[in-house]
Amino acid sequence: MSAIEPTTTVFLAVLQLAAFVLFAPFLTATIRRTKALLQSRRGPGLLQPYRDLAKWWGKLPLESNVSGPVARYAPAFVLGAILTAALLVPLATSRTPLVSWGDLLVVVGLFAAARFALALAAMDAGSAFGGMGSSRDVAISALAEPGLVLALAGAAIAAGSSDLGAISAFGIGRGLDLLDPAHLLAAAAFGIVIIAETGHHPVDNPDTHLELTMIHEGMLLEASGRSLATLVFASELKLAVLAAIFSAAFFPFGAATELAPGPIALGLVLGFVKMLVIGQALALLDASVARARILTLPDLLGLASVLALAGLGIQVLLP
Amino acid sequence: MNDWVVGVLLLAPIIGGLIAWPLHGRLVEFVAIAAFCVAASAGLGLATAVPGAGRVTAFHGGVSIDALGAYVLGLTVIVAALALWASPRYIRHELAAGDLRPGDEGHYYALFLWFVATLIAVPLVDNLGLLWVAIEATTVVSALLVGINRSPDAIEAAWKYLILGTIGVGFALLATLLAYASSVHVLGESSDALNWTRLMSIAPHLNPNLLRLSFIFALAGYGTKVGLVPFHTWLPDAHSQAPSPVSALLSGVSLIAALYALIRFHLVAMAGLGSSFSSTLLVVFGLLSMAVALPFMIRQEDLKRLLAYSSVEHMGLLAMGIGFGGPLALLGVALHIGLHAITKATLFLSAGELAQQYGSRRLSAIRGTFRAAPVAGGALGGGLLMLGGLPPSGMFVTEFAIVVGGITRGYWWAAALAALLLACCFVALAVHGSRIVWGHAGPVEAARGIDGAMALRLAAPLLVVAALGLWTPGPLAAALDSIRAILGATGV
Amino acid sequence: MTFTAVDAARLLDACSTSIVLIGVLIAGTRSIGRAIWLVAAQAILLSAAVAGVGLATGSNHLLLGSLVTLSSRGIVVPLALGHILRGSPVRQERNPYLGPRLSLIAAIAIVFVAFMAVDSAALGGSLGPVSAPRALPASVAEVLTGLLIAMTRRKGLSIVVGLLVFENGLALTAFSLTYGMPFVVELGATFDLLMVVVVVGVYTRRMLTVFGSLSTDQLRNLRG
Amino acid sequence: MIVTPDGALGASLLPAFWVAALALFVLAAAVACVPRVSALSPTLSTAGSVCALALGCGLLLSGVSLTASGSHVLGLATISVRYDGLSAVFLAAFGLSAAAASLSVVGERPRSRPEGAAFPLFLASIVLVLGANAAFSFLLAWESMTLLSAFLVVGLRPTRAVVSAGNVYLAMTHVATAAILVAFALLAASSGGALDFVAWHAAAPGLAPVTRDVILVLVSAGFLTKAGAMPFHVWLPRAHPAAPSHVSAVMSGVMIKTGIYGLIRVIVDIMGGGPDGLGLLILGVGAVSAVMGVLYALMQHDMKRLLAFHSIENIGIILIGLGTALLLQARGATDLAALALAAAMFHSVNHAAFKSLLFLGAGAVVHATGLHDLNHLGGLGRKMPATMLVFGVGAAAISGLPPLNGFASEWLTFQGLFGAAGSGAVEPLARFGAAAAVGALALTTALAVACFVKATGVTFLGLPRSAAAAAASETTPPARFAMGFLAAVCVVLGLAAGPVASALLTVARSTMHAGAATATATVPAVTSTPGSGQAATYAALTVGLLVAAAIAVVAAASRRRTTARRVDTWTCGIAPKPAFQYTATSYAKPIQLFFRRILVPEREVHVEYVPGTRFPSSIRYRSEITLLLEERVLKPAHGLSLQAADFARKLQAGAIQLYIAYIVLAVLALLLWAR
Repeated sequence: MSAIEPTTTVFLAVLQLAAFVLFAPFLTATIRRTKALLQSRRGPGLLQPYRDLAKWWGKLPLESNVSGPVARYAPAFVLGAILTAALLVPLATSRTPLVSWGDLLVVVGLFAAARFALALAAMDAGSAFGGMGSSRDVAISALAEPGLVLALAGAAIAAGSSDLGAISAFGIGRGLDLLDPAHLLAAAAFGIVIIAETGHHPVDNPDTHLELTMIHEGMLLEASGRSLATLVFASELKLAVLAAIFSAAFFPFGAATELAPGPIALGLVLGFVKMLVIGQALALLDASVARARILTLPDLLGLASVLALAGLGIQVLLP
Repeated sequence: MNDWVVGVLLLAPIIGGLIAWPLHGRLVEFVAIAAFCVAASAGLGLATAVPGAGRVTAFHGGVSIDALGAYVLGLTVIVAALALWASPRYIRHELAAGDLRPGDEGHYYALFLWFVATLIAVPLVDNLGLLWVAIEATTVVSALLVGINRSPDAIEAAWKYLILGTIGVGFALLATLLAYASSVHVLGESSDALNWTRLMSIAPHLNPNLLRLSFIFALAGYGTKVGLVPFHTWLPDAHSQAPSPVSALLSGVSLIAALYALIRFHLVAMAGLGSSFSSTLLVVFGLLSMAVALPFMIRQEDLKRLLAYSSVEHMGLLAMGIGFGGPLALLGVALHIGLHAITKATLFLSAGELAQQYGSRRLSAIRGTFRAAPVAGGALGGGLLMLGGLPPSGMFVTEFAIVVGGITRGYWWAAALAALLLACCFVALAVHGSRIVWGHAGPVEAARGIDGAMALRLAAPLLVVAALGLWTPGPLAAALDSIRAILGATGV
Repeated sequence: MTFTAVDAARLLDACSTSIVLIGVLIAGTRSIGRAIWLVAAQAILLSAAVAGVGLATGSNHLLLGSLVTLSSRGIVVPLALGHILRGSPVRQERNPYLGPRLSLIAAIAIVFVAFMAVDSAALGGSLGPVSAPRALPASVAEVLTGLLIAMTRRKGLSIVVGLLVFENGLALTAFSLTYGMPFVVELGATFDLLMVVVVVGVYTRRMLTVFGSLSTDQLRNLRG
Repeated sequence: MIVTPDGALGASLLPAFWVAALALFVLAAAVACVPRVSALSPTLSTAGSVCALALGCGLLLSGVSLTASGSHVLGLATISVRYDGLSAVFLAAFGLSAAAASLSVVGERPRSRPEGAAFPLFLASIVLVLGANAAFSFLLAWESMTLLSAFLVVGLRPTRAVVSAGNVYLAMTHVATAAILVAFALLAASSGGALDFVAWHAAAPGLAPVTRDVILVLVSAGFLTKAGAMPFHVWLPRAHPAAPSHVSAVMSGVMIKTGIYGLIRVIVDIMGGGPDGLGLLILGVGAVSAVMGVLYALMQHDMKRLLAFHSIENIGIILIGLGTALLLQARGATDLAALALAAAMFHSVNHAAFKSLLFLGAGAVVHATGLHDLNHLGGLGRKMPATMLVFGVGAAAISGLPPLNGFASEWLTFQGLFGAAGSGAVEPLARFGAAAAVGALALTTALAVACFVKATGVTFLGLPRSAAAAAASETTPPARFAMGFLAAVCVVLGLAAGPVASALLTVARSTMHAGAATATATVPAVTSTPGSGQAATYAALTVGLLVAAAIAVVAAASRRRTTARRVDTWTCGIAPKPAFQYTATSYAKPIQLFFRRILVPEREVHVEYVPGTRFPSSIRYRSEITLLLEERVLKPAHGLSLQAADFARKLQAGAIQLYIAYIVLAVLALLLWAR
């Protein structure tokens, strides 16, 4: 692409940041709502996540008298990393707002950094539940990681570049030819990975508050006040970003290819829509599938890796 | 002039032995050392007098020493000096322990001196027949030394040594006869027809069939004395049962003396038959020796047998190196001969110390020398490392030279296998050595009085070997080069 | 009438073949004493052959060599061994590794092998002063027979006997192959042989004192 | 001794640095033997290491090379060195690690005087290995390095286990060296007996394919053993924990890298690459080492053993880069090959930094508590905040988290794999192999995160699990400074990854004897500031600053005036006990379950009940994994070989008749052969 003057870059960055920040809690809200409806409940209002965050933000924090600086500063690391990641994925446009700052590996790395900080913080209070959640979370992510990278690698190798912008532009360029078996296999793999990474059925139950079943929630057990708000928001944001990556890598259609207000606005709306679709799919899973025993997770997540690798095989061995 | 020197060199130990035979106590030690010093000075003088390329002759060419002979002569004197230096301490302990009878003391020193005399004679004589006589004499005398303490095992070892040695040397005689016969039709009936200088000069005209047979029997015969598999079976018994100073002489020098004889035949054969025939045989039997020595080193219960088998291994390596030929390998062989002699002698001496202190030669008994016997144990550990050929040991250099030289000469498989076997033998040595030094020591007799002399005679040789691994002094380099020239005389 | 080279050749051939025959007999006997005297007989035949060659070629030191052989191998050594034998309790070779008949057969086989393997023609035509085609193979056969005897016997003394047969074979080679070696070497060799016998004597005596017998079955402790 | 820099513009100081480094090491060794001044030894070796570091950086910056030669044995030069770019890279890594390691023990006295003397000599031997340009001087330095490190592992007063560790190490590396020796000899043979690398490179194109493959296999086996790659790794997890921590730091940080250096030097530089099969082989070895290494590391609860297994993992990552480079080089895709090779070098340097840091941290913990076992540690962060901070940085770096250095090199490795999998020049099978390696590498990095969360968290966070841990105190100032230095290096190498990577690219190209880059536009790159265009970019500096800014903003926003209320940790209402916390073992349990097929865990639960009741009075739980290679392959093989040896020893049965028979048979055989 041609070089872009700084002002555009700043504008796009701010726009995308704002979009993600404002939209992420709403996405979670819709998921909860759909799930409730599917369970024939009414469920919380669509603004409930915003209210929760505001409530925690104002609360006086409780800190374990065991925990120390790690627990105190980890939330900032987590959210900081994910916010940065949010700037490195295409949303409204077929290019990332920060052109070629970093590629998909950087995004994956930032997620890993967030996970590292959170998992560490969970152990700070010396709580059994924190340790349990942290241990299970890193284990599950470890299983998910190959699928995640391999799925994206398929797209990257097809596009000849691991830059998410390039990938999405390539996808748009190919039009419907994009949807070849290799691509679909990779998309399926990525879908499974999203489930694992965002803690939905059958991997984790996002709404549980029974200690022994918690994975992600277990790590937040000792957090409170603004720390809790930060961490919860970070996880909501992570869901949104992953959804954005999915649509950019596997269903990029509609994203703006040239920098004009119209297409950008359209792309933004379509981006939101795609995220909402993915979210409702997750809600459907939550409502319809039971949570699996942790021992069975390797099969599921291994399936993701196998699918992605199969996609790569098709791509490489029989071009 | 040279006649006198040679005469002194040979007669001093013989006469000294005759005097020492009936004596005992300090007196016999003094006589022995005095006689040896006379011989040693003569020997070193003679050895150093030999010019690089030329030779020193005496008795109208009956005695003729070139650089190789001088090298063997010098090594004999040095190792013998170490062994004799260690003898009093060892023998006194044996007497105190009752393993030796009081009368045997004189016999020990007398036989020791005669053994040295026979060993000295080997590199002096130019006549293959007399060479054979000298080697046979070493067998006879050393057989008496091996069995000097009359334990059943010692007698068994000596008996086997005697019988197998005689058989082997019988084949060597056959070889000598055939060499003679192969020359008769050229030289006619002349007493110098066995002088290898003459043989070399007319080698191309020798009868090839007889020469081939001759080398085969020389390989079997002198190979027995060298300890090449499968002729080696006497070696571990004799070297382990003999008194440690004698073991030092046997492993350090007498093997080299026999190898020297074998080299002479090899050179004649190469001159007469071209390099391939004898070289191939040497490489094959060298490799066989290394391969067979390995399992015996891995599973060994007796410290001195371990060292003996490592001698088999190194003789095999030397045979291979000689077979390889080529400047690099031969240079390596030349240095390796000396380094092995010195190291192995030191190892046997320290092994003797340990065996006496622990009252056993069993590897399972000799443990934890790090505390119990710092000097002898340290010398043993260091010596094993040197023997294994890790820097700064000079043997690292020589083994590098032999292997690389061999492969550059086209003996790929042989040299590669040799490298592998060397590594494995080192591992065996290292494992045994680490157990000896650090193993869990049982109830150990408190360390014997450490006298400085012992520390010196155990440490100094190893330091020399280490120094030679990092730097070759000029004169030695020159000497080695001329030896290399002789070894490769009719090589490519 | 003069003693020509041809006669010498005949004599040498005859002697060497009969020496081999005796060797085979030694392989086939149980009694150690008989073995010793057979060895002596070999030595006498040997010296006779040498003397014959000496006469034919008129070389004095061969005559001298025959004399030395006769005295050392034919007389001194057998006497010494006989002396040792008298000192030992057992004079029979009991249960050898290879029984008398079998070792007789084996010896004959070895002789055949030797005569097939070594033919003097292949080794560069006529060797030595007189062309005695059977001498060299005979001597090799003798050498191997000696080793066969040493291999198959249990008694230390019988092994020594085997050794002597072996040595006789070597001597036969020396004379059949060459004019005999230079005299000084000859002397040295003989002296060495005597020394060996002496040392063997020493050790057999020690074995008797320590083990009470000359059987080599006790001499199997050093292994591995 | 002649020392000359080639193309000597502004490089006049470099020879001085080299001589100074060696002299200081020798001096340090000498000083260590003198009782009164032995405390000076670490300082001197620190200075020497700094000189080596300066030499390495100077060579890299000036682009010149340094040649020297020394005394002769049998006409073979004991010292014959030429430091080019490749040497310089590893020399710089060595400088970092060695300087910190030596600094960390300043003021402490070694376990014994010989060991104090051996350490600087060990460092010197590494310097010589990295420069040697002839077979003999290389192997001399190489074997000296082996012997000295083995001695440093074993020490003067070892336990039985340590002795066997030392034996295994010495045995494996020595046999491996035999392989290298043979390979060198083959090279010498095929270049007319020449022993120097330059001549070999000249003769390499003329090698017969068989010879070339034999050489490649031997060299790979030999150097992979030193590098500790699977399946040649058995010695590593035994030897490294046995050594003192600063020695482990150098062994793990640098010494095993000499294996990588040797691979690059011989295969890439001298032989000019190998066939596709070799690339795939190295790639496969790398992938297996990476995954299995980190899996085994996760299962450890001995801190230093854990770190040792992580060395295997990182060697695996480096080998993935190297294998990719070989695959691409074999097919002439030079630009991408250079990228992958640079990735391998970069990760070597990075690993030298953070692994040394982590070993020093482990040393600090051992120093403070006397404990190796994670399950008895905990809550050290309050007692040793500085150590926790730097250890955390090291942990994040080795886990490959942006913007630290580990991420940069792994990013490059990934890009190399993407390139290989995507490039049409490469065999389809090899492309698929590269793609699979992507998955392996991703799994490895994720597992590394898990492992280092465990190591850091269990050690420094929560409540102390033993009295010793509760009584810990911060480590010595020199050690803290040394670790801080390495932590800073990790950050700087991460943020300055752009220039570093481009420098390494030039080195990689010159090592591959390739000209200037052809089409850089399409080649991914690590830069400082955003690039532009199609090729993937990682703008290390700007991304790093962005992350820092984001974190700062969030932190500032979420800080509030009122201090938090302190309460007990929530444990369902019971008063929290240290025993409630997850231990290292329990933390790794889910992964142990996930991978039980290859870890083959054995668990043993022992419950004692209160007499007459069903209430357990004590429950003991022990869980161990099976190291398949050792348990199922090596131990049986060892037993078999011993049996074989015993069988062979029947040759010497004791009967003299048998021995005579040997002679007769041999003679007959010879006679028949000669006919």
